Amino acid sequence: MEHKNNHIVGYGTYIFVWLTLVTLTALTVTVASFDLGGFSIVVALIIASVKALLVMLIFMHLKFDDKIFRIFVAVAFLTLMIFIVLTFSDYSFIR
Amino acid sequence: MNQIAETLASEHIHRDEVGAKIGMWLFLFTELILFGGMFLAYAVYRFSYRDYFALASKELDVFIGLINTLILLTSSLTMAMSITALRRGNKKLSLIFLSSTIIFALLFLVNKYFEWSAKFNHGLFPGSNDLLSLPRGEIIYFGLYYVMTGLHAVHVIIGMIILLFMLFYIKSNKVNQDYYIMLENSGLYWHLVDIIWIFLFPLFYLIH
Amino acid sequence: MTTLNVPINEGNGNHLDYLHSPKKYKGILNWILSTDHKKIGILYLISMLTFFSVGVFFGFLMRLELISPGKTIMEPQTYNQIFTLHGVIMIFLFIIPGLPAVFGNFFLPIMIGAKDVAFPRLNLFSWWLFITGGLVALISLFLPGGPADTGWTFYIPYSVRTSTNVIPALIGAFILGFSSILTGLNFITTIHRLRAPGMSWFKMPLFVWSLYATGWVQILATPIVGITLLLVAIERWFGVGIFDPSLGGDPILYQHLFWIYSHPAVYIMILPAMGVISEIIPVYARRTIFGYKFIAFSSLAIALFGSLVWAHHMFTVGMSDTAMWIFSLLTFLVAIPSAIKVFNWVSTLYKGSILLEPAMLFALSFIFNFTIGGFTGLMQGALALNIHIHDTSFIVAHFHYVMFGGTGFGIFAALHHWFPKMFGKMYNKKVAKLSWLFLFIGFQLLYFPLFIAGYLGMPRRYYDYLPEFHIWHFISTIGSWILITGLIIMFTNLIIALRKGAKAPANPWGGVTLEWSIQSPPTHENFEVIPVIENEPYDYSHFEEKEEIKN
Amino acid sequence: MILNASNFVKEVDGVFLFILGISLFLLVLITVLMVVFVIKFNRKRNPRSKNIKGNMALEIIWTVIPTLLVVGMFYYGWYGYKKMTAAPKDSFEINVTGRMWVWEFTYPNGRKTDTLVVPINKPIKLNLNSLDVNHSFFIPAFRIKKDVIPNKNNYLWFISNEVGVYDIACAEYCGLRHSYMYSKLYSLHQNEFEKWYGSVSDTVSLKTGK
Repeated sequence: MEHKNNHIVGYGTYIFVWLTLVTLTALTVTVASFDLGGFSIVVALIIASVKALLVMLIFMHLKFDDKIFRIFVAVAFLTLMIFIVLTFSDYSFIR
Repeated sequence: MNQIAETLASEHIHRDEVGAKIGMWLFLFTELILFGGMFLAYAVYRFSYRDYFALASKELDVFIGLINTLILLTSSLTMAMSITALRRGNKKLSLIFLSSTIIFALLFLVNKYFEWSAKFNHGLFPGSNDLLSLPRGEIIYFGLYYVMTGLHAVHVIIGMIILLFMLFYIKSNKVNQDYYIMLENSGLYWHLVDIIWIFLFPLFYLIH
Repeated sequence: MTTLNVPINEGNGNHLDYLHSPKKYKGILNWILSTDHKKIGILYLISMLTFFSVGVFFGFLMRLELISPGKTIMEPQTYNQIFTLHGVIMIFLFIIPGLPAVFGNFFLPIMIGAKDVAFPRLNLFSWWLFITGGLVALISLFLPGGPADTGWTFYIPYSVRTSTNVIPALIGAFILGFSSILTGLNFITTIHRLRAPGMSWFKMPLFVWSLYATGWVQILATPIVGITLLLVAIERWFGVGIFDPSLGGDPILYQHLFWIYSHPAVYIMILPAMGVISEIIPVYARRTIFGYKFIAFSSLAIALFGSLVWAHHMFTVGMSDTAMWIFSLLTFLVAIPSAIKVFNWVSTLYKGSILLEPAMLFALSFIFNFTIGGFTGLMQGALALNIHIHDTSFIVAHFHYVMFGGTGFGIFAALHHWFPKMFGKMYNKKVAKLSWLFLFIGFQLLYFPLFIAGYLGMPRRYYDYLPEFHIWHFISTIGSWILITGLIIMFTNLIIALRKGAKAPANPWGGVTLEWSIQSPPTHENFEVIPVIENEPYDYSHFEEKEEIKN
Repeated sequence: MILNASNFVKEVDGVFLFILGISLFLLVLITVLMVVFVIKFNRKRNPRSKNIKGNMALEIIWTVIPTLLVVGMFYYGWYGYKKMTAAPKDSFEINVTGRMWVWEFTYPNGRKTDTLVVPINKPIKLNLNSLDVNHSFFIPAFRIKKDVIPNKNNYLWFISNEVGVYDIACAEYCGLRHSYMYSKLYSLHQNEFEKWYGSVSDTVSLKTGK
């Protein structure tokens, strides 16, 4: 896992990502004004996850870094997901 | 590897940069899980108090939240560009980008201050009679709101302090084109603060 | 004493050891400002043992109170505060840092052929956090109202109602959590980046593997309890509604969040001890370990499964049936990697050439105690049975069999195994064995009766009890006296050795991992020349040839 | 100790003995092996060790057998527990309120007591409620326990099989007088119970138990 971080991300890429993020923000606010019932939280979380992923991959250079970093991040998020899912094995099925 | 170990032991030259980055990411995981615990609490309470959460969130101003989201996104942009500028050897541009990041952080906090003080003027602060007279689900909503956005604001402040240090380090050439890992790591921290806000915004401001 | 059997990596002649190497500061500053991983390890050792003696003292007082029904020496309030302090001190200040921060700090870099950990200054900072957290937690002893009386679990809503000083304990535990996280972070980075040339993942000693698994648990689980305790503190301070049921909060949610960390925490405590046992048995059996990869992977498996079983502390709170069976099943699955470890250790004795040195005695009794602790753990995993024994002294006994009989004995084993390397002095082995005998017998007498009392219906955290439980508590208290005698003999022996012990050779026990290839005590830099690793970690085939030549 | 005091005793003790049996066998096996190896392969007797790196067959055996054993234990425990959750519909319901540091029992006819009186051979369902902090309702002789938590409606049920007096304890730490939060359970014959239940005064003789 030697380091080959010679990749310098250009300003253009960053600005493009930023524009996408702003668009997604506008989207999530717009969607929130409709009543989608139980779906509104799902949509909001999906949009937020896409935004977070963009920030991590481009702004935080995960896309260009060594693979080990992507594995680490996956492990961390997976752990958090498991904590949440297992906790809800109690709450979702409670009488 | 051998060389890395030797340079590390002789303390003055540059450290192992990949190592530093691994360390930083591991630290970010603890921050992530720290907020994760609160998101878990949020999820459980939203599950049990769905309607109350929707009702209570009407008290928040979506516009302020939106402005703050845009401010943080833009600050992330300038942060990332500051690193690129430094690595391309443009110290001055890097300093400009970094300063604007800090100014955005400050704007975020000013905005937050006005938002919170408006709530306080409405009597909606922890332990107030107005708050305690609300239904239990709304008390919990505001409890989580204050704790989560408050702790996020603390992180913004810490981030600002770190970035101020970076400003001085770049000025004094301690952080430079060849040794930029400290700026990169500070950037990672700053982006994490942004990511947390990306989730806080819809979860508190955009509920129906 | 065994002759040296591994080439000594001493470079060209005698070098000053780390205790005497040139110093930047004088006196105590030379220690508390040092970034040398070995000195930090010793700092942790001293502070941890200090806290341990305080914890033992509180434990002694509790047992004395329980020697007979009714009031013996203290009021119920005092008793409640003492068992809380005993728990907080032993858990956060003794067992969690016990092996990783002391022996991990000292030996992890040496075992992988590095000169220090990845972030030496962060390492020192962790120790400072540890001391700060410990002092903050203990400061409540001197505040009006006295220390917390909530038990170390700080269950809501009692912890927001009681008038004692809960906040210092909460903040203390929060700080200690971060100390533990930073240690784990440091170790993982060290293991990823600083292994000597040739030290591939499967040539790492098993202690290093266990610390790697522990590190991940420290990083990914500790923040949860950090934030939870912080939230309780904020709730007490500002009256923010988070967990308090009178504000709409959910006490069960608190328990989930608390145990999401605090169950994996027991694996933070036991995994490094398992690593120590995996180091010790091959050395005194003088043969390679049985099933290296299985032991290594079982550490990761324990870390993984151990993080998914927290709600088995909550089988009586009224969870959904789905959660009940999921957590029960997962709990049973943790037993499998633990069983694999035990079987492999016992097999390592087979056809060995065994010498019962003190460290080996502690290691073998670890296996015995841990097996009892593990089996009684299975009993608690079974739902129907858990309902009966939950929150009784059965749990107290189980917990102490794993944590004291397991990790505690593991710490004593490590202490006796590595003492000559750390300080360059030999201790009196006969006295050490005597202390082991006292500790072993005292331990069984102290905790085994609590299993019986627990099954008969003796609830835990009781200041007073029904007369029918008298006999079990009486035996238990007698056991505590024998145990403490053993502790006094052991520590006196080691302290005498520090002052008057004979000089220890580089490799007194005939170990083949890297720490035995350098002088005792090690030099500041550990290795004059960074070693290149070719052999597997417990390769004794090489060793036999040498002996043959000599004979 | 009264064996078979409630309908759950046999199940719980059964699981206990099942796991205890397996555990004892394995504990003895491991301990004997350790002792034998230590004696037989002592350095004096066996100065040269043999390096055995592992044995795949053995590893598989001692992974698979424990897996089967623990899955068996899991099932046995789950099976016993299932019964504890399903209170029969015709249960006699009594409300239990826990507060620092007493239990209070409220009967369907409005009668309040500080000791629990129940008829034998009839399913009893206890609805548990706390007024302050967490408690835990524990009848050791019946092998049942359930936490009593504010804002949460927990219950437990049982059938008392034998006439007698049993202890009720609080098993969740609840403060100063936690260890004194004991009460009694009186199991009476159906007709004795009817007599008690129907009478207005609380002073009915409860000595019929034991």
